[in-house]
Order: sequence, then structure tokens, then C-alpha cells
Amino acid sequence: MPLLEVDDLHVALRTPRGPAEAVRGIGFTLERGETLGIVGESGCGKSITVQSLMGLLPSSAKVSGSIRFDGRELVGLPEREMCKIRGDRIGMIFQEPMTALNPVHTIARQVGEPLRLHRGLSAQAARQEALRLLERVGIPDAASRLDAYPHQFSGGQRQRIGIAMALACGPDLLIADEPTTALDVTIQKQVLDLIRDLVAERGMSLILISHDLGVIAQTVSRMLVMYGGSIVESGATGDVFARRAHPYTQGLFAARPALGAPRGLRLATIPGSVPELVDLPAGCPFAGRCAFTIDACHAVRPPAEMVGVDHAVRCIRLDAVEAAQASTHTGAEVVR
Amino acid sequence: MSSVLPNGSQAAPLMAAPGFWRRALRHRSFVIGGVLTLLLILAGALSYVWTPWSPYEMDIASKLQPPSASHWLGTDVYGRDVVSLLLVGARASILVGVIAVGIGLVVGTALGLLASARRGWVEEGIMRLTDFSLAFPAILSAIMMTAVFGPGIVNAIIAIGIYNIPTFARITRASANAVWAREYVAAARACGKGAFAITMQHVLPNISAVLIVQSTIRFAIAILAEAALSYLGLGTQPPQPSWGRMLAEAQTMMWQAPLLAVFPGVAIGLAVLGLNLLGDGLRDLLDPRLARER
Amino acid sequence: MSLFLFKRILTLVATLIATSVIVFLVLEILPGNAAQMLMGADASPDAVAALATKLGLDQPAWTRYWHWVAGLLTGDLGNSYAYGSPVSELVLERLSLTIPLAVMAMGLTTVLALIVGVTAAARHNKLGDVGLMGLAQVGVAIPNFWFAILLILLFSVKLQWFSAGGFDGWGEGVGAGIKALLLPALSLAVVQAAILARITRSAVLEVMREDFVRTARAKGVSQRAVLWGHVLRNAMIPVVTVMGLQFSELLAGTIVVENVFSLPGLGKLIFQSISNRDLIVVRNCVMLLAAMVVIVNFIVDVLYAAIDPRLKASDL
Amino acid sequence: QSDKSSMVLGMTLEPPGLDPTANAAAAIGEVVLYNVLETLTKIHADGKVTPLLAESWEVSPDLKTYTFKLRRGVKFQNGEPFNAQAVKFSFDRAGGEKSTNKDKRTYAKLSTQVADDYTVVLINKEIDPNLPFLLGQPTAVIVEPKSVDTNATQPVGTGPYKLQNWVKGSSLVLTAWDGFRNPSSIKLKRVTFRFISDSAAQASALLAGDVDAFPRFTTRAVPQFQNNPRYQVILGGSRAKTIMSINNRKKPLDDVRVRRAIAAAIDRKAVIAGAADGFGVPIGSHYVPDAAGYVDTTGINPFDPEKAKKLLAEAGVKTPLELTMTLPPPPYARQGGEVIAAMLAKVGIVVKLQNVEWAQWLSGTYGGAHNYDLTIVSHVEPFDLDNYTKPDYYWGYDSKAFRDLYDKIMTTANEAERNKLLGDAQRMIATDSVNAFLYQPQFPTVAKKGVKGLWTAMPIFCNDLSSMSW
Amino acid sequence: MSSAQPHVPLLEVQDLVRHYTLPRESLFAPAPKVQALNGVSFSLEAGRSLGIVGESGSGKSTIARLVMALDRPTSGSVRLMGRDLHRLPRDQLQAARRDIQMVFQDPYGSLDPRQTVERIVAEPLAALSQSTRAQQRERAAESLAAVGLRSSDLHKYPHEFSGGQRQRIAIARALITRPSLIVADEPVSALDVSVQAQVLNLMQDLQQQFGISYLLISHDLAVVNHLCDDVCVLHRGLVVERGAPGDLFAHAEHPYTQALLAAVPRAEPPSVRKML
Ligand SMILES: Nc1ncnc2c1ncn2[C@@H]1O[C@H](COP(=O)(O)OP(=O)(O)OP(=O)(O)O)[C@@H](O)[C@H]1O
Ligand SMILES: Nc1ncnc2c1ncn2[C@@H]1O[C@H](COP(=O)(O)OP(=O)(O)OP(=O)(O)O)[C@@H](O)[C@H]1O
Ligand SMILES: [Mg+2]
Ligand SMILES: [Mg+2]
Repeated sequence: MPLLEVDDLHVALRTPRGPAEAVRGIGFTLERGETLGIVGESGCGKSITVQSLMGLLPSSAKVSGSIRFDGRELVGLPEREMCKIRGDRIGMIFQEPMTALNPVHTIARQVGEPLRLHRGLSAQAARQEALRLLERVGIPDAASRLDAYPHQFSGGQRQRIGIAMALACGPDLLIADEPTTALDVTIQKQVLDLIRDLVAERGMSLILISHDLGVIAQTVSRMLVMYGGSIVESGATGDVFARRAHPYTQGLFAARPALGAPRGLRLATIPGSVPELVDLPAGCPFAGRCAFTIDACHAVRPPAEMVGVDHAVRCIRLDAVEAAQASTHTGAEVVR
Repeated sequence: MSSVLPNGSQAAPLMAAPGFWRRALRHRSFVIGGVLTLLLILAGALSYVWTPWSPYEMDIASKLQPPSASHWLGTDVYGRDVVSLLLVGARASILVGVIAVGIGLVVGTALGLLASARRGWVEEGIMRLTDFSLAFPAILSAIMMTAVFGPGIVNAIIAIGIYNIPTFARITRASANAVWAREYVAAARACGKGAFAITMQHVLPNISAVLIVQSTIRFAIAILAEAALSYLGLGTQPPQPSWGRMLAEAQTMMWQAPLLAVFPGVAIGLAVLGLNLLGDGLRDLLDPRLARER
Repeated sequence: MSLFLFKRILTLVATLIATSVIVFLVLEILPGNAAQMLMGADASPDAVAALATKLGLDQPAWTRYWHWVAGLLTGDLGNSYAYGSPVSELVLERLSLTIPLAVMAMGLTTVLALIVGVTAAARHNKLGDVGLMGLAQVGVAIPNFWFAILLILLFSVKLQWFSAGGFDGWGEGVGAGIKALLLPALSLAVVQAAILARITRSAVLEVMREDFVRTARAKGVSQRAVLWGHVLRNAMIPVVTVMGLQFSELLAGTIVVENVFSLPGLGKLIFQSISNRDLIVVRNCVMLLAAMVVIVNFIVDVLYAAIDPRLKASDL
Repeated sequence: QSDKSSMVLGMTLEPPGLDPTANAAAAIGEVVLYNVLETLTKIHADGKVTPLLAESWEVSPDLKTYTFKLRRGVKFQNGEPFNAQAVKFSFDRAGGEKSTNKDKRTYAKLSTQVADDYTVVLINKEIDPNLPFLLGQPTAVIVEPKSVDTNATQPVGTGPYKLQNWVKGSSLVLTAWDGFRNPSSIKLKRVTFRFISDSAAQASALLAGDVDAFPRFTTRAVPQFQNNPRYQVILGGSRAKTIMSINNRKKPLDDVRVRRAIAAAIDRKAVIAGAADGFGVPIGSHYVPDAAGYVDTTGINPFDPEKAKKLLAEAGVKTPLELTMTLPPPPYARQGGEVIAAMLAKVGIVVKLQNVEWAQWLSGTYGGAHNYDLTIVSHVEPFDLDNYTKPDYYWGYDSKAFRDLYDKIMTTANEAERNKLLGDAQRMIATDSVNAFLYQPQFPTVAKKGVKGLWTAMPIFCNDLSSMSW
Repeated sequence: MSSAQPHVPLLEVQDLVRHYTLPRESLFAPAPKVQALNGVSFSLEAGRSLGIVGESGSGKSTIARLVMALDRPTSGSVRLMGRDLHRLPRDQLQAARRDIQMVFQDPYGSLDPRQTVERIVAEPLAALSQSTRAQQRERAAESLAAVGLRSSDLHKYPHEFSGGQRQRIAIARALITRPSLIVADEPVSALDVSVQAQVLNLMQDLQQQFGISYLLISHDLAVVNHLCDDVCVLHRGLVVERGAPGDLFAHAEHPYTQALLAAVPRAEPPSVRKML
């Protein structure tokens, strides 16, 4: 049995301008010990997806479909039950290390909180455990800094504290929602290395969200590319990087300025902007921004098509895309 | 301060925006608040041309009558018509609220803005000044002013207004400091804008929500403060009625004619409610983030 | 920390000096004097003059100012013109009522406001929120003396649980004292609580949007525990600011409620002393109030630092 | 009330000290007079004067020499004996150079001689037939020489009660003094005075049972007690005269016709209803019905707005005539002012009301430049017709005829004759319409049903505890 | 001006030092100091662009603030076309600001939410107060057009735009005075890749079109590489290495630069890397 099975997940958010379908029929599975990356433009529904796994959506959100975690259905699970899973079976690391920690509680308290909650540890025992965790995530001189407050740590250290907190109860699944976006490259590297090591060490499953393809490439074995609330491409990281079957995936890759590329070269951009969630088109959400758009694209949402082993793409113009790719594949876009 | 004057005023661009009134009329609390406030103003205005009875005419023989067809809300201890008193009393209450809050708002906000624009010892000085004036509660300064200049609505208003100054100054400074720390202010400074222009164009509009809400709360407090001052004989002077004075007078009659205290109480409550709702509504409507629908 | 203290003390001294001059000058303008007031209309004029001499009222203003300030420095506040007893005694007596009353009122205010504010914020825009905030709206609009009379009507006259007023000091026991102050404290607290509840609500709502709340929830902390354990303390800064203002207001602004409950509070003493032209009492009371406001501000600042570890005392 | 030996009395104002010889506040007398400190004579509710510390007294035919025989075996509460020396000390001190006694002038005219330990002879420089009454007032208390400096806080007297405890601003407790000469006559062992200034609070204190009796209760709240079987309401007259004083010096008020017009514009009944909630008796002159020699003068200037207008026209006053009325803090003044202003408006006199504090009233209206047109005040002094003999008094009435008449009153020993002259004096003031005489206030006392011994009338303000019981 | 005048670089920063004094911990101990900049010098020729990279806290933003004269240096000078900005009288500084504009990191925080786009974009002109409202509007529309926005956007408010569009508005504001230098403090780090690309392209276009120089601050080496002729690597308030980006990244000498380069994640999965 896979650890996580998501099937036809829909999330509708109530907004002043009507309901917005932020997630539209997502499905994927995650085995124990597997690492999964999610990439996509800002606002495409990455965070909403993982928040629905955690049951952390705003109360205005309507979730339908199925999320089976370790065989248990999470959709519609009462809040009390969900509280027991959160932080215990599923841990989460957030994007902003600067604001994700409570500024008025000591770090020992914050790291020990899940332990007290789920393991029933005494304050003293939780503190001991917190010390162990903080040492494990590499907070220097952790013993003397247990009673320090978040603002007394650097961004990288804070993110480590966040990781320690997520790992406190040894979850089966670790979700990291853009854990390094706010950090500079050297720190980012440390944090990602740490997450990788910990996942390997404990045999956890990992879901990592990022819009940095470099981060995804180095951290996860499988990836999903999301756009407009649905998965447009999924597969093993290597396959997706090699094939870039969906035009949107191509756009994402092309837009990235590469180190060492000749100066003055224009970056390829994706014209237009992400469609409004409130009035998403009936067809392919990327239709209109895509160079390969034909009328059929607007008509109906493209079905998933397998283009390789475990490599699915939702595009009806795959042939045209592939043809174009072959002809314009120049060195300019090649990553070194 | 910069020699550059702001180019044209902020001129409430949102108010002028074509959709403003359309949106406003769909905003529930704005409409309810607006109606109540309008009623308050109308009551005051109406009293200039018409009241069911003379609010000054005493008829001691028919004192303390319960509500009836001729006296809709009954009569007071001098046999005056309560409805007429309420209508005329609205004037004084509006006056107290508007001017007392106005004084506090204008002077206090100016001081608060100055403190946060200048920082350093100016800020320190202004803040200590507010500390100092807070040591004089409104009632105390009212008592002193009354003792020196004699009681009366004007002195009461000034005393309450003065008391509002430090409150507004503190609130303004706190929120203005937050605005000064924002990047768009740095951007404006990078453009070469002076402190005055930044204050008028960036700081003030961005703290307006806080000020609007605070003003409506303070308005309520001012009306009640006038009531308290009247209760001590320091507020509106007879025969001029005010809601506060009616309440204070009815208070001595609580045991015989409890309704007399209910009517002005309800009037104050409604006025305050109306203004608060109006303030909340205005705050929402003036916020461009909430204003536009695409 | 010590620099901070030093600055504070300097502020206190400067405030007090300014207060002393202004208070003295303002009071000098008041028409009438204590001797005349004490002797009343029918008194023989020479008796009035004799009293004025006895009280030192016939000395020039600056001499009196100097005597007063010199007295302050040596801790001698002088004797009340009206009561004849030392001002310090008189004021201490009043403070033994006013401070407990203000503290009780503030305590009630805080408890009421936090419960209402947090509960309303938790039910943001739902029926409970609208209802509670409507109640707060009404609370702001209720004149406190009016509410005080309602309390008396219910609890003293109808139920006879409490006496309708008066306070016989703490000599009768702490329980009796608290009982005597409960209704006044409640009637003071209702309006203040209504204001504070609104502020609490918006502060809590603001904090609830912050990222760390989500972090806490992701740890499996329940909605309620997040609210009281994580959110509230972060929301306390604006709440404490307003509490400081309210407390200062309570120290002297309770004359009306003191009247309704016939309590011998500081506000009433000041009011009485002004009308009696017992200026020596007024002057000293205002000085005391000024000092207390500065001290309350200081406490508020210390509270800030206690609430939010990011604000070290040295930054204040 | 289960405990029959104690009682709680309500009082509107708190005394500022407890020494009636140093401070004029009426509240002092209400607490200490006859209870802690005693006088040679005692005034009773009906106005009669009986011996107290004096056993008897004799008056010389010229009304100038009084010989008092003092009670023997009386001790002060500090153990010192009461005797003629104490009396001489008290009166000399009251009239002395440094005296701050309100009635300093009265005592300055007295010379006190000790005939023997228990006999005192008082020689009055001027004739005052009311001297025995005056000697029963709070300012005439006999004090113990060693205690005079601390009487304000620790009064030492010869009376049945001692000060037990005083919570300033709230309440004061007197307990029976076991050294009193006649302890068995004292039924209440412990009496608490509770100070409640707010009128609604007064009512609630009675209703809540916090207070057993409330003399001089706020008139506003009386009606609800009148038909409540749990309470008794006693209405008593007083020697007080509530009047609207007119500044006789100012134009056009110096014209008697204008003053008469003002008087004629005022409906006393309505004023009583408005200012005193009906608790008053109309008076036509500066004299009250309970006092000796009273004549009804209310007919001299009856309520007649038409006549008022006519009088104004006669006097050549252009209407609207604008006047200010300066009002001191008591409710009777503030409320009465409002009512009278409304009445005067009807005859073309526009009155601007100006509320002032007592201190301002004393320094600006009553004293100083007498800068006012009209004011309302209650004159509570029992015998104060002599104020009409003082041209520099605040209303500025300057009439030789009246001065002569008053001199004659003071030198007339025969009581009937004196009363007749007093009647003439009342008529003269009323005819000259010096002030607008409004009413004699009635002071309601509200008490629980069982309280006995409360004064029905109030010639002076005092709470005679020795007569009270359950 | 005579042609004989010696060559003056557009921007010359000399020995810039900025120490921040932290609040005293005790009355007697000296106040602690943060040495944000310890003597930074560089110069920038007209028409060229300089990138400044470095880790968080290395003093990048401090340089930007000093160059913009938003803050005073502890010592050192900032010369814009020969004029020392920190010594100019107020009115001349104001005039000098016409030549130098800034784009901030945060597209959400750097636009006043209560002002229309028109007012935001025209703000630098308004501050110079030499033009009428109508002129300002016209220039604002031009400026918006230059960044690819419509003039109908003039009346909208910032919240109505996406992050990339907001950053365009910020750039339009910087452009409106036709400055010779734009200081951009992390202009794209808050944006996701596809929007980032739009903004970088735009900046590049404008550079070509108007000959604007950028002082580009970033911690993303690729971004600097994309836009700049020169790069300074900042480390603990000092410039540790500088040069053309291509050379620098190919042959980094300073260990910190090397660490920086090594940390950049490569957008290639392990399998691909193995293949190479
Ligand atoms: N509470 C909410 N109410 C209404 N709409 C929301 C809410 N939260 C998110 N959205 C919308 O849902 C969509 C998906 O949001 P989500 O946070 O999942 O994006 P994301 O992919 O995580 O983007 P980013 O990379 O910027 O974090 C966005 O368009 C967003 O505006
Ligand atoms: N106002 C200030 N007071 C005290 N220290 C400051 C202040 N501003 C900046 N610093 C300190 O100066 C140093 C340099 O700050 P600066 O903001 O220039 O860094 P940066 O390179 O822009 O970093 P980032 O990449 O995080 O934006 C930092 O250690 C910072 O903590
Ligand atoms: Mg997200
Ligand atoms: Mg920076």
C-alpha cells in the first residue's frame, strides 16, 4: 500500500468574486521513502494542494476527492483526528523561516511542542528531545541556546529549527513548501543537504515544493509540474528534465537565467499571465499562453497521456510540441 | 522640511471614482451607519425649524408624564416634551462630538505625524508632552477650565478635545512609524520627496483607516464625556438641552421615571452605533484593496 | 538596562517639574480661596482674614510655590486647608481605594475583553463575531453611571447582595473591601472592556494571518490552543498599549462612578478639593497622577519587553 | 434591623473637619453638635431653647447681661472638668484676635466673666434677644482648652458620644462614651454617618438598606418613599429662606418697579415644584412661618405676569431686558434658575443662566464686586434680617427706614411688641421687593419605619442622637 | 563644460564605510557596532552595469541605501557624475536624484497601496515639481508603455496587478526621469521564474534602448550574470573579488566566491549529470 494516495482532488475556495477552483482533479501516489517534487508558477495551487493534505486549508475551502494516507481517508476527517495526524504522522516545513516561528516562544518550547502534544512527553523530557533534534539539524551550541527566541537566529538557523520541529515526532511524510526560497544560495544548499540526509536516514517520504528547477533536480526522484490547479506533467525527475514534454514545462525551463550563459541573450518568457482561478477556461488552462494552442485546446481539458514509463503529460498537441522542440533545440537553453 | 509642496492634494481620489457611491450603497454597514448618522443630523437640523413642543416651555403641572399621543415620549421633570428636547439636544451632541473629535484629530494627528517624521528629540518631546497631558484626565481639565472660564458647552468641548489630542497623537505616531518603515516610503525618499510631502501623500492616507475607526470611537466617548461633565454640572448649560444633560438629569430621577434616562441613552447609543458602522464602512470603501472589483 | 532606567527617571523628573509649574499657575487663576470657602457666606470677614493668615494664603505666589516644592523635596506635602490633616495621609487613604479599584476594574476589563475579543476573532464574520461585536458596540455607548445605577438596582436593591455604595476601608477585611468595590469596578469595566475587546479582536485577527500560526497548526495544535497559546501573546502589544491608557484614565477619571457609589476615591478628592479651593491637595494630587501616569507607561514598556522578546528593555 | 443599639444615618456632605469653631461647614454641626460637643443651651426641633450645659439662666431687664448657672459634675471626654473657666475660655477664644470662628463678631461683642466655678456672666455690648438661641449653635460649643488644636480630627467634648473612626470621604462612626453624665439615657451605642452626595445614590442606599435614616434627604427622590410602607417620611420646616437675590445697585434693578415686576412674574408654586419638587412653603418676605412674629406677606407681590409687564413698561424698561442669573451648585439653585428663567422670559426678561462654583459665587457674587444681576440662594441662618440693614451686603439694600425699624426691634424687650415690629419689617422688605422671596424649604427626612426620635423641623442643622432610638 | 575635463565615471564609490551602532546594553559598556561596510570602492562607467552579489547580511542593501543617499555613510564618498551626493545641499541633491532611481526588492511593499499607478509612476517627477499634472500623466503613460503596460492601467491600484506587473510599475517609476543609473536591490528575488524572466528581459531592453546603467544587487549569480558587465563579490562588508561575470564564474579565486558558485543548484537531475 502506498503511503499517500491522492485521487481526483478538488479544492474550491470561496472568494469575494465567487468560488475559485484552486486545485482541479489532482491525483498522485507516493510510496514510503519516495521523494516527490512539485514545481509550477506562483499561484498554480502548489501550496493549496499540500495544505489540503494537512487539513490546513482555510475554513472557506471545500475539498472533494480522496486523500488516503496510510490507508486512511483524510478528506472529511474530523478536526480532532486531523490534529492527531498533523505534526505526528505528517510534518511540514514552511517557506518563510523569518515568520514561520512564533516570535514570543523559546525554540525549545516550539520544537518540543509536538512531542508534548503527540507523545505526551513532560516539559523536561520534551526539552531534552528538542535539544537532540536541534543538535541533529546542526544548530551550533544547541544546549545553551534552547531558551533563545527565534529572532536571535539567522535565517538558515531558523529554517533548521523549522525542520527540527517538523521532524520532532518522526513523521512518515515530510512536506516542505518552498523551504529555501527566502534563503541565499549557500544557506539554501545547507538546508537542502540537510533535508536530503534526513529523508535518507529515516526513510521518510518527502514532498518538496519549489519553483526552482535546480532545487528539484537535486533533491527529488519524481516530480509533478502544476499549472492552473492541475498536474500538466509528471514523472521521474530525470525523465521530465530530459523530455520536457508539456509546453509549460518547456516555458519554465527556458525562463530560467542560467549561470554562464552568454550575456545579452534574451530569456524566453511565457507570454500572458496565470488565468484567474474564478473563471478558469473549460479547456487546457495553459491554452492561450501556449504557442501551440489550437481551438481544441480551449474545448476540453486534455487527458493524461503516458509518454514514457510513469511519465504522464496532459497535452493534446504533444506531437507538434515534440516536432518544434527537435527543430529549435539549440545550445542556448541547455543547462550546463 | 522639503521645499517641495505636494503637487495637488490627495483629493480623496476614491471618493471621486465613479463607482464609489454605487459600491457604497451596497456596503451594508456603511448604509446602516449612514442612515443612522443622517437621521442624527436631520434631527439636529429639523429642530431649527420644527419641534412638536417648545423645548424651553415648562409646564410643571404636567411633569413626568408617560408617553402619550400628545407627548410621544412623555415629559420631563419640568413638564417639557421629551421628543422636542431630544431633537434640540441632538445639536449639542453633534457639536460636542464633531468639534471635540476634530480638535483631537487635527492637533493630535499633526503632532503624531510630526513626531514620526522628525524622530529624535522632537518625537521624544511630543511623546512626553502626551504623557503629561494624559496625567490630566478630561474631567480634571474640564473642572479647571470651568473653574477659570465658567462652565459651558464651549469649554466642555475644548476640554474633551484637548484630552483627545494625546490619544490621537500616540495612535498616529505608532501607525505612522510603521508606515515610515515601509519600502514605498523609502522609494518616495529615493525620488527626492521631502518629509512633508511623504507625510501628506503616503503616511496620512495609509493611516487613515486607523484614524477613521479611532475617530468614531472617540466620537462616542466625547458624547458620553459631555454627559459625564453635565452630570457634574460642567457641560451644556441650561436651558440648552443636550443628550448628556438629559441623561444626567434623568439620572436623579432613575427611581421615579426610568424612561427619562432610557430615551437619551438610546439616542446616544444609536448615534454612536451609526457612526461606528459608518466609520467601518468608510474604512473599507476607502481601501483600494477592498474597493475595486474586477 | 540601567541607561534605560536613567532615561526614565530623567523623564519622570522633567515631567514632574513641568507639571508642578503648570498646575501651580493654573490653580492660581482660580477665583476664590480656601479661607472664604471654609468660612462660608455668613462668616465674619475678620475671621476669614484670620484663617487666610493661618493657612498662609496671604503670602505671595512664588513664596507659596517655593514652600510647596521645598516641601515636596523633603517629603512634606503640607496640611490640607479643609481637613487640616496632612495631605499625604489624605491621599494615601484615597489611594487605598482608587488603586485597588482601578486594578480590579482593569482586571475585569482585561478578562472580559480578552474572552470576548478572542472568541469573536475565532468566529470571524460568523454569527458569534457579529453578535459579540454588536454587544461591544452597545457597551461603548452605555454611559457608565447609567450602567452603575442598573447594577445597584439589580444587585443592591432587588437582590440585596451588595451594599449600594460606600467603602469603609480595608480595616473590615479584604473580603469586605473587595465586595464593596466589585460593583463599581464592574461598571467601570464594561465600557473599557467593550473598547478593549474590539482592539483585541482586530489584533488577534491580524496575528492569525501570520505564518507561525500555520506552523503551530501543522504541529497538530488544535484551533483553540493555537488561539490562546500562540496568537494571544503576540496580539498583546496593541492591547497592552490601550490598557495602559485605560489604566491612567481609571486612576482619576472615575469621579462619576465614585459619585454614584459614594466612594472616597482620588477623583472625588480632587473634585472636592477644587471646589473647596483646597489647592494644596489638588496640586499634590495632580503631581501624583502625573507620576503615576509615567510609572504606568513604564510598566507598559516593561510589559512590552516581557511579551515580546524581540524588544529588549534596552531598545525602549 | 436586628441590632437595636446601632444606626446608620445618611448625610449629603462630609464635614471637612470636626471643629465647628474653626470651620463654617454645616456638616460639622450635623455630626458633633449635642453629640460630641455641647453648648450651654440646646435648641429643639420646635425652635424652643432649653438648658444643656447650663442649668438655667437669667437675663437683665436691659437684655444685656446674662447669668448662666452651669451644670455640675460634667467632665470632658479627656477627663478634664467642665466649669466656668472652660466657658470663658471658649467664648474668649471664639471672639479673640486669631479666632476663625464663623460667628467671631457675635463673640467679640461678648465679655465673659467667671462669677464662680459654676456661674458665668455674659455681658453683651449690643442687645440681642436671640442670644440664648445663638448659644445653642455649633459655633458656641464649649471646648476643653488643651484639646482645641486637635478638635478638628479628635474632638473632645462633654457630649454622650465619642469619635470612633472616620474613613474620610465615606463614613464616620460615633460610639457612646461611657463617661457621660447620664449614660442610661443613650439608647444608640453606635451611630454611623454615611456621606452620600449623589441623589440617586442616596435613594439607592436607603432602598438597599445601607442607611437607616436620611435627614435632609434629596427632595427629588422622596415621592417613591412616601407611599412605601417600609419607610417613613418626615417633612419639617426650617429657618431657611430660598430667595432670588436681586442686585439692588444695578440699573434697572435699582428701580423698585422693576424688582416688583420680577417678583410678579414668578409663580412661587411652580418654583417650589420645579426647584424643590414641591417641598417648600411660599414666603413673601425674608422670614419663615415657624419664626416668632411671622406674617404672611405672599399677597404683597402676587404672581401676575400682566402686572409685571405693566410695571416694566412703567419703569421705562425696554424689553427684552437681558439679565444674567448666577447660580451656585445646589440643585435648588440650578433647577430653580431654570424654572424662573422660563417664567421671566414670558414677561420679556431674558435671563442668561451662569452656573458657578461656590468659591466663585463667594468671591464674585457674594463678595468682591458683587458682579451679578440675579442669583438664587438659600439663607439658612435663623435670624438674619439684619442683612437688610447693611448697604454693602451683596444685594445692596439701602434703606434708612428699615435700619431704624431694625434698631427698634433689637432694643425692644417686650416680646409681643417685638413681634409686631418684626411683622412691619417683613412687610417693608416685601413692599420694597428687595429680593424675590420664593419659599421656605421643607427638609424631608426619610427613615426606615422603626426609627424614632427624628426631628420634625430643623431650626438648625443637627442630628440629636440622644433622642433617637429604634 | 570644457572637453578638457578629466574623465568622470558615472558612479564612483570610494572607501565606503558604514557602521551601525546598536543600542547600548549597559550604561558603561561601549555601544556594540555592526560593521556593515568596511571600505567598499568601485566605479561604474556610463552605459555599463555592475552587479553586486554576496550572501545575506554582507552589506548589499547598505550600499544601495548609501548610493541613493537614503542613509549617511560613516565615512567615504559616493560620487554621481563627479558630485558627492552626501555633500550636496538639499536642493541640489533633489536635482541629482533625477539621474538616479531605485527599484526595490519587494514588488508588494514598494508601491503605496493607496495610490494609483499614475501617482506612483509620476512620483519622481512630482517630487521635482517642474511639471504640470497633465505633463506628468503623459510621461507616466509613456513610461508605462516602455515597460509594456497599458495607459489604461494608470488609474488602477497596485493590488490589481501581479507580482511581475508590479515590478514593472516600479521600473516604470524609476524610468520616468530618464535616469542614467538605476539601483536595483534584488529586483527579481521575490518573483517566480517565468515572471523573473519577463522583468530581466525588460531591464535588458531598457538598457539597450535608453543606455541606462544598473547597479544590480542580487544573491542570484545567474541573474547578475544575465544583466551585468561587471560583478563585485561582497563578503562581510568588503569587495573580495570583481570582474566580468563570465571570467569570474569560470575562474573564481576567492574561496567565498567559489563557495557561492558551488552552492548554486544546477537544473539537471542526477541522471543527466551522470550522463555528462
Ligand atoms: N485563502 C484563500 N482564499 C482565496 N484564494 C486563495 C486563498 N489561498 C490561496 N488562494 C488562491 O489559490 C491559488 C493557489 O494558491 P497557492 O497558494 O496554492 O499557490 P502556490 O502555487 O503555492 O503559489 P506560490 O508559489 O506563490 O506559493 C492562488 O491563485 C491564490 O490566489
Ligand atoms: N539599521 C540598521 N541597524 C543596525 N544594523 C543594521 C541596520 N541595517 C543593516 N544592518 C546590518 O548591517 C549588515 C548589512 O546589512 P544589509 O541589509 O546591507 O545586508 P544585505 O547584504 O542587503 O543582506 P540581504 O541579502 O539579507 O538583504 C547586516 O548585518 C545587518 O544586520
Ligand atoms: Mg505557495
Ligand atoms: Mg538586502
